Formats: sequence, structure tokens, C-alpha cells
Amino acid sequence: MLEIEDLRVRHGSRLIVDGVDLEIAQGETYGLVGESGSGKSLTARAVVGLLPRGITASGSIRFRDAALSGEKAFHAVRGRRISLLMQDPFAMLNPLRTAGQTIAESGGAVRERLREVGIDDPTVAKRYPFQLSGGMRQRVALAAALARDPELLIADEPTTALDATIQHEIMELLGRIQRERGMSVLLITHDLRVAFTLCDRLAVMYAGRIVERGPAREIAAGPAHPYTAGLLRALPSAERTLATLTGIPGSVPPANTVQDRCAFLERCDQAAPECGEARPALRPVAHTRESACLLPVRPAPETPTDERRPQAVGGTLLKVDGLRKDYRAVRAVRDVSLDVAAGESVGIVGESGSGKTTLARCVLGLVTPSGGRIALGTGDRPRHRLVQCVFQDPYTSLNPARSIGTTLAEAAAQGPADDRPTPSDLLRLVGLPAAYATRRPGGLSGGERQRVAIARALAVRPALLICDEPVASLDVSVQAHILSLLRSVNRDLGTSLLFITHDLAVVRQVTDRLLVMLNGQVVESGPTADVLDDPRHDYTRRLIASLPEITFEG
Amino acid sequence: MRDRVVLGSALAVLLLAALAALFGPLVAPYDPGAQNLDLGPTGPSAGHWLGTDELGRDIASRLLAGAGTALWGPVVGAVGTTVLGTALGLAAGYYRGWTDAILMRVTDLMIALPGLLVLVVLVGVVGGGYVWAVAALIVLSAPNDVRVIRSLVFAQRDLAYVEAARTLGLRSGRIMFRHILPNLAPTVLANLLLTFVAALVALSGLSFLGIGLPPGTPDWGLMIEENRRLLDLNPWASLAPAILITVAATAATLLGDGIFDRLSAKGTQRAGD
Amino acid sequence: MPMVTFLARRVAAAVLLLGLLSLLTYGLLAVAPGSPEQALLGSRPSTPETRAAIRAEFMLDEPFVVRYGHWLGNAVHGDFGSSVYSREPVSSVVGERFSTTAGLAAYAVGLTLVVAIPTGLIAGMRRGSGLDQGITSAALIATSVPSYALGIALLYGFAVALGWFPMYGSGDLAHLTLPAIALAAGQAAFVVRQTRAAALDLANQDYLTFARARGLGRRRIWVSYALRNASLPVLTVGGLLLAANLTGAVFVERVFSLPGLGSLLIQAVGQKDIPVVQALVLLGGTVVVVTNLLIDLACLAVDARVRHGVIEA
Amino acid sequence: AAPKDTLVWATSLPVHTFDIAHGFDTSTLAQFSVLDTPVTLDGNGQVVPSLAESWKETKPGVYDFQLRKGVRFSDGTLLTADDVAFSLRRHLDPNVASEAASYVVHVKSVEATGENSVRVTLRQPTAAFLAVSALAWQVVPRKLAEAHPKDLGSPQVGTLGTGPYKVAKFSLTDGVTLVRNDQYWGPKPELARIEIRTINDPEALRLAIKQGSVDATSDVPIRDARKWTGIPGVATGFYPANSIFFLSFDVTDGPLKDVHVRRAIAHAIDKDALVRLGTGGHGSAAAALLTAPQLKTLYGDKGSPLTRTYPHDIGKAKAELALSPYPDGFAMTIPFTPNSEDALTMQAIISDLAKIGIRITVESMPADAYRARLMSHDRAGMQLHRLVYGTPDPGEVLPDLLSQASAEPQGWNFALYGSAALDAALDRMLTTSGPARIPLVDTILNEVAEQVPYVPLYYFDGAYALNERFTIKVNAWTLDIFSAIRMAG
Ligand SMILES: Nc1ncnc2c1ncn2[C@@H]1O[C@H](COP(=O)(O)OP(=O)(O)OP(=O)(O)O)[C@@H](O)[C@H]1O
Ligand SMILES: Nc1ncnc2c1ncn2[C@@H]1O[C@H](COP(=O)(O)OP(=O)(O)OP(=O)(O)O)[C@@H](O)[C@H]1O
Ligand SMILES: [Mg+2]
Ligand SMILES: [Mg+2]
Repeated sequence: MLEIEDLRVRHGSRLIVDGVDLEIAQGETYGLVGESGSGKSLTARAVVGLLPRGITASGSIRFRDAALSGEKAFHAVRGRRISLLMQDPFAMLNPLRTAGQTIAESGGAVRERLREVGIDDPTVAKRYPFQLSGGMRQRVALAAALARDPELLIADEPTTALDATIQHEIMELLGRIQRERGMSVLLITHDLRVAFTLCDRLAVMYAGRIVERGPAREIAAGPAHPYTAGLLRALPSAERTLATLTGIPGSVPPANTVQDRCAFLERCDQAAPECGEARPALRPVAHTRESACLLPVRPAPETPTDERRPQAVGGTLLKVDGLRKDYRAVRAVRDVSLDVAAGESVGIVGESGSGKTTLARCVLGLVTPSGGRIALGTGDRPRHRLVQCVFQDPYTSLNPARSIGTTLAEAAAQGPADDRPTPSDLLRLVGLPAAYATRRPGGLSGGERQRVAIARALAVRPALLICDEPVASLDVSVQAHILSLLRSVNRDLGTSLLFITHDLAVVRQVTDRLLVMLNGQVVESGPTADVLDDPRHDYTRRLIASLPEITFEG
Repeated sequence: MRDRVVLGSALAVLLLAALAALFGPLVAPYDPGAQNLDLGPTGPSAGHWLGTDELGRDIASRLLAGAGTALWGPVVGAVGTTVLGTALGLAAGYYRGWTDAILMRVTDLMIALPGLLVLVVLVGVVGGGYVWAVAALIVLSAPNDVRVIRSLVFAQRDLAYVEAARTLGLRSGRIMFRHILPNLAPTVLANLLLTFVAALVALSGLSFLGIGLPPGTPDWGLMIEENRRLLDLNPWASLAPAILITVAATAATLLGDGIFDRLSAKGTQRAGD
Repeated sequence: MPMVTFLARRVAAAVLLLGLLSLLTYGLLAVAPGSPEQALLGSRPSTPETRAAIRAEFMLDEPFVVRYGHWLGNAVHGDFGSSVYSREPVSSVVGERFSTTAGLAAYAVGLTLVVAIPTGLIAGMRRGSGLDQGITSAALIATSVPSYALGIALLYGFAVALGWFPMYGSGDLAHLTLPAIALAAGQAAFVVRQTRAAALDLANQDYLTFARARGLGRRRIWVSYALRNASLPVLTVGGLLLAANLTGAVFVERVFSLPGLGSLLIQAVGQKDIPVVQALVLLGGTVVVVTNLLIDLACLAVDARVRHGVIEA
Repeated sequence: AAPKDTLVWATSLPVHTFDIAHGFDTSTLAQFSVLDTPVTLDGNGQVVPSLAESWKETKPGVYDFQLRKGVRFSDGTLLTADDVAFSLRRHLDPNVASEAASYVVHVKSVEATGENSVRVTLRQPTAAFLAVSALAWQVVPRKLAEAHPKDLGSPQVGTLGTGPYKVAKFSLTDGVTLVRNDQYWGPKPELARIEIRTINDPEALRLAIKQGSVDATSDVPIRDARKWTGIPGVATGFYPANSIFFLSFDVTDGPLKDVHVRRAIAHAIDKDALVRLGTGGHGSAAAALLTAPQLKTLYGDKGSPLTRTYPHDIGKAKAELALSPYPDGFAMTIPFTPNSEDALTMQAIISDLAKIGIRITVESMPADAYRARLMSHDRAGMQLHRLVYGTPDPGEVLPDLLSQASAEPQGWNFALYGSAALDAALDRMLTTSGPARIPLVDTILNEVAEQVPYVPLYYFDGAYALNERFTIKVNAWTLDIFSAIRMAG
């Protein structure tokens, strides 16, 4: 149905996508997976002829045997035959148009379309995007994208910006509609689990190329490219706590720097000399599978389950009692009590808006609580030496105008006067070369930035480190590194962790105890393993049920 | 490449103007005030490149001497406005609450004033001359900067790096000036140049209206108006200062634009990475 | 209901603002050296009796508060006193000049809207093209040319050298064309830049891509998306533009010898005709305040987010 | 196109009042076409009858006027002696705050003594009275004037006169339209309609005249006369105006106290250069402190016999300065208001004085603040004045500039120069009429020349530009300029 051959995308002279071939059949869900920056979105946009200004594509795109080239051809198929659903539901809808208007302008019957995406409330049509939750927006966008009954829907990470339960619902919705309509879907995602659950076939993209391709089940069962294998290995599990978390070292190189060799060369643990000689082509490894690796993939060693638990903990470090925080009418935190002992690692999970961040900010002293008490530490150490924080967005958590060195030195200067760590000490602590001190955040990858942010937090040697979704916006391979770093901070330095996340798999790897928050309240708490294995509260159960169920040997 | 040429020439023009303002009187062929009533107004000649005015004064020399008054007022005005506006904008955006509310009400009031109109009234009726005009200009144009900076600070303050700095217990002043301010540099610089242009136009406009400067001062705006009558005998006496003002203003606008584009280009990369 | 409260609050704030403005100008004019006495007497020798009579008439010996109170009391009844210079009621002095300036401003605003917004949109949509570069450079220069310099150039170019337009006078469109161009050029350039920036910003928005991906027609995209969404940032600078318009009028009217409010102001300032100056400043302030209010209302109408914010607050 | 007998006249400042009490300035030009005075001036500056058929000084300082019979205001009402008497009396009323008040300070009482007779009693005999009356005694209906003490003549109220024209339209922006007054007692004016427009910018004015959309103006900027003289189809004429530029020195304060300093300054100034600069050649250097037409009326063509003159001579200037305590000069700051016409002259003077070491800094201030400071005689230092007079009588000028009374704040004696003896001389001059006055004026002018409280600088011409469809006969004494215009051919 859709055939892409030798698609190349350039930004000026810089090659971004380097010869992608794809073939999507009628009625199938095809997955395109890969780390951030591998060129997935540009591939998708090239297919509908909507590349950003300054970016050009070459190669052939055929839809039902008609070549798509030139704005006219694209315009004829856009919306009617191929539709595109984008990543960010918050940016995808015109803020000045109501949901109904948006759907109607695509030529759909508003009510039916809304019903199709599971919205029965007719008042939704009259609401503006800002009056809708993220999940609702994504549904409205989906309804608009489907308004003209396209034969192919390209969904570019449609759920990444949503929280776990909503993500689950949208994915189920997408699957249902695909089945009902017999429509083809090109699903772009960086989440292997999602790809495995939803897709019939999938392609793994790396540095602008496809490195592995085949039926989803088979890839899940046994990857044929070391990159895919690496990704799988880095995936944390919600079922058990792993003793070691292995990420892929390094980061994705720009496509134009690796045109004459295997792009994965530097990060590969089984690289051979011939890998550096030419760019390996995709070649069949089984009758439905293709891989761009010259060698057979070495099977991954079995990761043992973490045995060292429960951890010995000291006295109470943080005691929160009946905490309340209201923002005018919004009751962000209603009545939260919790304790964190010295050396303990406590997780908080909960859906978006449940008050996790607000709780953290109260503890950090960034906002004044409306009620309740927060007791921190024992002695007279100032708050900023007791508690520090790692924030979610690595791109904003470092000041772009200051070098890494000054940032760290300034942080260290806020710590105790004796035995201040130098920037290079701190960089070493988080596994970065000391030379990074002279760099600015702009030159660092997301994972590196997050390490620097951790180093900065550790500079004052705090007793408690609050991590507010520290890995939510990182790729799995990087995520694993950061998680193991945090785990060692907790276990080796004895720093307590208060770890906020909505990812159950993540929380399982780093925390001893878990609190589940809903609507500003703690609805369940207990040792992490107990809560996850035997959830009591209804919401916790739903949360666990929304985990993509995949079976593959890890 | 093209951009670079444009930016370079804008910078060169402003540098030249600054040089003229500093050393103009030294290199001027004549004393800008020296009269030659017997000569009177003449067109360009070998002795007087741009001719003379009614008092027989050399236009070229007066333009050079005028670069000083034409530029120092706007420069002081622009720097003053930017410093005041940025400081207040930082405070309003960072502290929010009462500081912000009060400052915003005041800027509302000031922005509701038709600025130059008030300036005309202030300087024209109250008097006080050039220094006052510049001071009034600063007070009148700062509110715009306050607004712009405040809204940017509002956005910056919610970014994690500011929260991190606060978590580290850094003092507010340090966070505002060392952390947030450098990130606003493109805007602040662009504002500075825009304010410079506005001040250049406003102050020369005041002189054009005959307000502020004492007669006989070699000032570009004043020269336009004084010599408007000489368009038949020596058009350059009036056109040259008008052209100079336009060129200087255009150069500053270009530079402001260029600086902003260049510096903030770093920031825009963020969206792609 | 929240809308009514909001409106009431905004109007109250506007009135308060104007009150402050009047107090401020009145105070400034009061402390300024010189007095209307001198303006009334001209530079002829005068008798003490005459001077005393004038001082009594203008309450010059009363304390400031009393004078201001008196003025304010009359002003709220629409009586702004009478011009020291012409002895006419200020309202009719201003009234006579108003139409010229209003016509000029309306003409200039019209030119700006009709020319600048489409131009800016086109430049933004065709980013980097020759057309865009041409428009951008022209706009850049136009923002920097002082209106009086442009006015002189236009006057000598079109009226004197080419003789296409009348030299002086006011009233009909032909007379106002050159002044309106001189006045509009700067602000139009500003609007072009704003619109272009808004259009560029728009081009990067996901919702625009999404709209195109859904196969919406070109016209729809232009009207429902580009124009409407780009109008917001342009709208918000409308108030500033108007203030610029008012001051620009001072210069343009001077260059073109138009009997408008701008030249009245310069004249009144020169003659220390305080009642007139006071009324003009207040009028200018009112125009700006009212425009800002209208713009806020327009934003309210266009953008539901703002509407919501208002109802929330 | 306008009918042939319509004249479009342009002024640079708007006509803003038809009452001399509130506009003794450019508006006065239009006032005289509408409002009559009991007496007026002829082409030689002699006082001749107008509304009054005749008059007699029955006793020294008492004048009996015999009014013309049957004169009507333009609305048809009959002019009464009471109207005439009131029209002069009102200038004395503080409530009117008349700008002409200083012209009539010597008037003690005015009353109608009969149906057609009016008696004016002066405080003391004053020779200038009749000439001043030709100017200030504009006759308006008493009823109207009494109802509007403050705003008579404004666009709101308008006025009512017995003159050759009446006001058909009056607006500050759209200008004035005058039409022939059919009730007029005198010879029918030739022009049926006069439209007065305001064109502020001199260049716009010139182009309008050139284009033919304006027929005439008297606001030809004299320095730019060169641009006006060659306009095809337009006649530009010049005549000595009743005005003078002079410098005043505050003789009570600072270096200017010293007469040698003042004389040095008088020598240092190059008056001929100032004439070129300030009048574009349409003027002449001044020696005595009276205007050129005044001097001519008094002395004929031979001029005043001054005992001491100050030719431009830097050497003499330095020699005078050497006699003062400031042989090498001094620095001085003077207030000044940037008025583009005087500013150049002032700059040229400053440049002249710099040559003998007198360094002057100008303190620029807004016009009214400047005027207030000047009129309060506060640190005036050296000032440049341009005074325009209305009458040929030296009695209009000299007491204002030289009497001790005028040295009080609000007076025109900016030099603060004066003595009882001089006051007595002025008084004698004022009360004496006829040829006996000449030696008295001589004495006073010579004292000025010796003591130099003032330095007369130069005279400038009055000028007009007129479309050749019309002709005009004007000089310094023409009060009603519109009636002086005739159709050509
Ligand atoms: N508008 C643009 N201008 C320049 N470069 C761009 C632009 N958009 C994307 N790129 C570059 O192209 C590369 C691939 O981008 P793309 O968005 O296709 O990646 P992706 O696989 O979708 O990643 P993500 O998971 O982060 O969405 C990146 O290195 C990015 O920097
Ligand atoms: N500064 C604020 N002003 C007003 N409301 C706020 C503010 N900060 C948070 N809220 C509201 O408080 C509630 C809790 O927000 P919070 O950020 O704590 O949730 P969260 O659990 O961290 O969500 P997420 O998973 O999306 O980060 C939300 O409804 C949010 O809208
Ligand atoms: Mg993407
Ligand atoms: Mg959060």
C-alpha cells in the first residue's frame, strides 16, 4: 500500500535520513522504533510532504502504486487517504478553535467522530483545547485526523506526552479503530514495549537508517541487531528488580558522519574490524527478517534479580505531616503524610496532576504549603544542604549561559565549607570526563545533562535527593545509566531518595518503598515489591494493568 | 554571508558615528561655531564639502560636531532605559506578588501616556533642556522594557535551572543577575538598540520642534529645522543631517535585529534537539 | 456576569488612570516656570489691576489642590475651561482640530492595516525568498526613518517636484494622503515585522502542520489559521501603535502645516495655554486607554483562553 | 475658481480674535477691516478723521470728538456716542484684562457728552493720545462688549463693527471669511470677499502663493525674500516697517553696569552684517532708538542728529573695554528662547562679542518662561528685542523704554535705566506737540546714545506678496490693509 524507497532527508547539505525503505501493507500496523534523533519524525513528515522549511527529501514514495511527488500529489492524499497524528496533543490543536470546529473543518460529523474516539459527552465539542485534558485532546485530534476516513494513519509518538494510564487508553483506542476500520497504521514510537504490543511488523531506525526489520513478535523474541538487543536489555522491568541496569554506552551519531561504516560501531560490544569498512546493508537473516549487522547477535546474559534488600535504614530524615497546598480553587495536595528515613529510597507514583511535583516543591521550600508540617533533618543544617533536587527536563535544568564547571563550582560553594568537592570530583562521581567542565549545556546530550544535574545536586552533599521524573524524557538506553547512577548514589553514598515517576518499571528498580498518589492524596503505600505485586487500591491496579504486556525473554 | 555583510556594515556605520562623536571636533576642517557672515549660505564647494549655513558655518564640521549631541543623548537614554527597565523587569518577574502588582500598575499608567507627547509637554512647558529631556525619555520608555523583560523572566523563573538555583539556596540577586539575566542577553541587547533608535528619533524630533537645545548647538535635528529654509541655496544643510539620522537609526535597527537573531539562534536550536 | 464585573473593573481602572494622568499633568504644568498670566498679557506692558484680574480669573493665587479640584469638577462636566490664547472654550478649540487629526490617524491606520498585515503575512509565509528579503529590508528602513524626515522628503518629492499632491490644506483625501503616508510608514513597518514574526512562529506550530496534514484547503489555512492566529500578537501591540500615531501626528502636522491636534499642542505648549495642553494630554491618554480597552476586548473575543482567564480571575 | 473680487489672504498665525483687547498681534490685521476707530492714520502717519468727523483739544488733555452721523453697525443698529465712549473705557477695566491697556493708561475718563459727541479727559496732556487712539480705540457695540468682557471677538462670540467688512465666517482652523459691509459709511471697498487662511509653514505659504491658491500675504519671511521676489505673476513689495531690533543692557547688575562695557559692545557689533543676515538686505542699520518711519515723520530724510555714534570697530571696542574693570572681557549667561528668527541674530552678536573677549552662554528656556523672566526684569542681562509699533509718535516708544515707572516689573524698561531728570524730559516730550517736540526727542535720544542702555541694531522692511490680479498701496501706517487692495487693470 505504501512503499518508500531510498528516502533521504537533508537539512541543507546535512544528511538526516539516509536511505530508508519501508513497505506497509493494507490493514497492518507497522512500527518504526528508534532513539530520539534517529529521524523517525522526519520520515513520517516526508511521507505526507510536510517537511519543515529548509528540509528536503529525495527518493520515491508510492501510495497505492501512485507516486507521491510535488505538493499537488501530496495535497490530494493528505487527510483523505493518509493522515498524520502528531506527538504533542498540547500543540496539535489550534488554540482558537473548539474541538467541534476542528473536527468539522476536516469534514467530519462531529458527534459520530467523537463517539468513535470514545467521547460521549457532547459538550466536549464546544470546548477549546485548553479546556481539555491531554488525553481528550489526543482523542479530538485523532477524531479530526480520521474525519475523512484515511486509508493510512501515521501516528508519530501519539502518547509520549501522556501519562501511563492515558497512554494505555489511547493505544487501545488506536488498536480498536485500526481493527474496526481495517486501516493501516504507521506507528512511530521509541517505546519498544508499545511497538511489540501493537504492531504486526516493525523497523528499528538508527542514525537515519533502518538497522533491523521484521515481525514484531520475532524481534521481541530474538533481536537480530546488537542495537535492538541493547535497547531490549536496557528496558527496566516492572515485574522484578534487576541487579544491574545496562544501557547502551554513548549516543546516536549524526547520520552524515557515519555514511561509510556501521553507524552503531562505537557503541557496539561485538564490533569487528570489518564493521568500520563499509556501511552494512540490510540483509535477510530469516525469511521475514532483515538486519544490517554483519555478525550474528550474541545472546544477552541473564540479568540476576537484585538480592540486597531490604536496605538497612537509619532514623527519620523527612517527616511530612498532613501537608496541604491549594492554588486558589485547585487543591493540588490535600492531606499527605510521609516519612523518609536516612538512606532510604522512597518512590511516589501517580497520574499527571496528582500533586507529586507540588509535594516535592513543598519539601524543597520552593512553595509555601497551605497547611501541615514538614520536618527535615535533625541538626541545624540549612535546608539547601539537606535536600536537593533533580528535575525532569534535562534541557532546562542547566543554565545554558553558564559552563558546567561554573555551575558545579557555584553549587559546591553552597555546601559545607570543609572539603568542598571540585567540579572534576563531581563530574567523576557521575561518570563524566573532567574535561566537560569547560563545556556549556548546549553541547551535551540529554543524559549527560541529567548527570550534570545530579552532580550539581550532590555538590552540597545533601541527605535527601528528590528526583522528579528524572528519566521521563530520556531514551531507554540513557535511562538505564541514570537509574543505575541514582541507585549507586542511594546505596553507596547513603543519600536518601524521594523518587517521583509515573513509570512503574522505573520505580521498581530504584526504590524500597512506594507511595501511590491520586488527586493530591496518598492512596496506597508499602514496600515497592509488595505494592506492585499485590496492589490493593483500585487505582494502583489500573496503573499496573496499563503496563504494555509483552512477553520476551529479557 | 549576506547577513554578515549587512551586520558588518551596520556595525561599521555605528562605529564611525561613535568615532565622529568622540573625535569629530578634532578632525573637523572648521570650528563648528565659526561664523562667516560675509560668506553666508553657500552650496558644496572645495572649501566646504557640504556648503555653509546662513551664518557661514561649515555644514560638514557642524555635522561632525553634532554627532556628539546627536548620539550621546540617545546612548545615555538607551543605556539608562535598559538598565532601569531590565532591573525593574527582573524584580517584577522574579518576585511577582506585590512588587509585580505595583510595578505593573505603574507601567500601565506610563504606557497609557502618549510618550513623545508627554516629552514635548515636559520639555516644552517645564523647560530644563536636553539633560531633562534625556531623563524624561528614560522614565517614559523604561516601562516597555519592564514589560518585555518581566514576561521573559516569568517564563525563565519556572525553568528548572532557576528552581535548582533556588534549591541551592542562592540569593535572589545572584539568581536574577547572574543566572536569569545572561539568558535574556539577546533581548536586552536588542532592546538597547531599539531604544537607542527610538531615543535618537525622539530627541532629534524634539530639536526639530525647536524644543530642548539652545539655538546654535550643532545638533542634527536642529539643523534639519534651522536649515529647512535653505533648501534652495544649500539643500545639504538640511538633508545631510536628516540622512545621517536615518542612516544611524537604520544601522542600529539592523544591528539590533542581527544580534538578536544571532544570539537567540543558539536558543532556537533547542527546539530541534 | 463575570464579564460584566471584568468590564466594570477595567473601566474603573481606566478612569482611575486618567484621573492620575490629569493630576500628573496638572501638577507638572503648575510647577513649571512661567504662568498663563504672561501668556494672556502678551509681552506688552500691563497694569497691576489687569494682572490682578487675570490672577483672580485663573485662580492663580489659590492653593494647588483648590485649583485642581475646580478644574476637575468642571472637567467631569465636560467643561475644560477656555483657551488662554483664543478665549474660546477648550472643547471647541479641540473640537475644531479634532477632525483633521482623526482623519489623518484613521487614514494612516487604514493604510497600515490594508498594506502591512497582508505584506507581513506574505513575507512570513515565504520566509527567505527574495520577496521576503525585500519586504524585511524595506520595513527595517521604514521603522528607522523619522516621520518628519520622511514627511519633508515626500513633501518635496511629490508635492513640489512632481506636483501630484496639493501642497497644503486639509479636508479631503488628497490633502491627507502624503501626511498619512508619512505617518503610516513607521507603524506599518512595525506591523509588517510583527505580522511576519507571528507568521513565522505560526509556521513552526504543530497545529498548522496538523491542519495541513488533514488536507485543509489553502484558503482555510490562511483565514482560520494564519490571519486569525497571527492577529493576536499584532493586536496586542495596537495600543502602542496608536500612541505612536498620536505623537507622529505632531511632527507630520508640523511638516505639512495641518491644523490638527498635534500642531495645536505644539502651539499651546509654546503659548503656555495650559487648559488646552491639559485637555490635549488627557485626550491623548483617553484615546490610548480606550484603545487598549478595546484591544483587550478584541483579544477576549478572539481568544477563548483569555476569556477563560478573565472568568477564572 | 473664485470670483474676481475675492481675495485669498494667508497669515502664518491664525487670526484668533476680533478684539484688540485680547489680540494685539497678527490678529489686529483683520480687526481693522471690521472695526473702525474714531481717528485713523493717513499715508504720512498723520492722524485723520474716521468715525469722528472732527475733534478739538478744548483744554490741554481734554479732547472733544464730534462723531459722524448715521453710522450703523453691520447688523443695522445705529452707532451711538455711548458705544464709542465705552469702547475706549473698557480697556481700563481690569476685568477685560486688555492687552491695549498700557496704551490708554493716560486716559482718565471717557464719556458721551451728546448724541454725537464724546469727551476724553487725560490725566495729563499727552501728545501721543490721538495716534494711539487710531490703534486701540476700536469701536464695538457697548451691549455686546459688556456682555462679553473676556471673550468678545472670539470665534464663539464674534464681533460687530462699522468697518468696510463684516465677518461672515470665523474659525480657528478654517480661517476667516470677510464680506463687504453694505452698511459701511465710507467708500465702497473694491473687494467683495476676503478669505483669510492660515499656513504656518513659510515654504508651504510661498508655494501656495506660487500655485495661485493664495493671492496675498504680508507674512513674507524677510530673510527669505529672495525666494519670493521672482515668482511669476506675483508682485512682492517692501516698505520700511515701524519696528526695530535693539539690545538692552541691564545697567544695574554685573559688568553691564559699566558704561564702557556697553559702549564696547556697541562698537563690537557689526550692524551691517546683521542687516544682511536678519533682513536679507531688506532693512538698514539703526542708529537711534526709534523706528525708521518714526524718525522720518519727525526729522524728514535727514535723520536724527546724534552726538555720539558707534561704528563697527573692534579696535575702538577694545579701547572702550580697556577703560572698564574688564579689559580682557568677561563671561556672562543670558536667558534666551529659541525663536528661529532672532536666534541667528543672537548667535551673530555672540560671535561678534567673542572677538573682544566677552563670552556669552545662552540659557535656553521655553518662550513663556523666558517672557515671564524678562517681564519681571529678573537677571535679564543682555537681551535682544524686536519691537513693532503702531503709531508714528515717539511718545509710544520712549517712555516705555526709559521711564522709571517702566522699570518696575512688567514694564518695558528692560535696561532698568532711568532718572528723575530723564522722567521729566520724557514728560515734557509727551506733553509737547508740534515742532517744539523735536529738540526734546533729540535730548532723549542723545542720552541713550551716550549712556547706551540700549543699542539700536537694525530696521527691517515690511513685505507683502500679491498676485498681479491685484494692486496695493501700503506703508508702515496702513492699518486697514484689505481696503488698500485694488483690482488690477
Ligand atoms: N526543523 C529542523 N531543522 C533542522 N534539523 C532538524 C529539524 N527537525 C529535526 N531535525 C534534526 O533531524 C534529526 C532527526 O529528527 P527527527 O525529529 O526525525 O527525530 P526523531 O527520531 O523523531 O526523534 P524524537 O524521538 O526526538 O522525536 C535530529 O537530529 C534533528 O536535530
Ligand atoms: N503554580 C501553580 N498554580 C496553579 N496550579 C498549579 C500550580 N502548580 C501545580 N498546579 C496544579 O496542581 C495540581 C497538581 O500539580 P503537580 O504538578 O503537583 O502534579 P504532578 O503529579 O507533578 O503531575 P505531572 O505528573 O503532570 O508532573 C495540578 O492540577 C496542577 O494544575
Ligand atoms: Mg519525533
Ligand atoms: Mg510533576
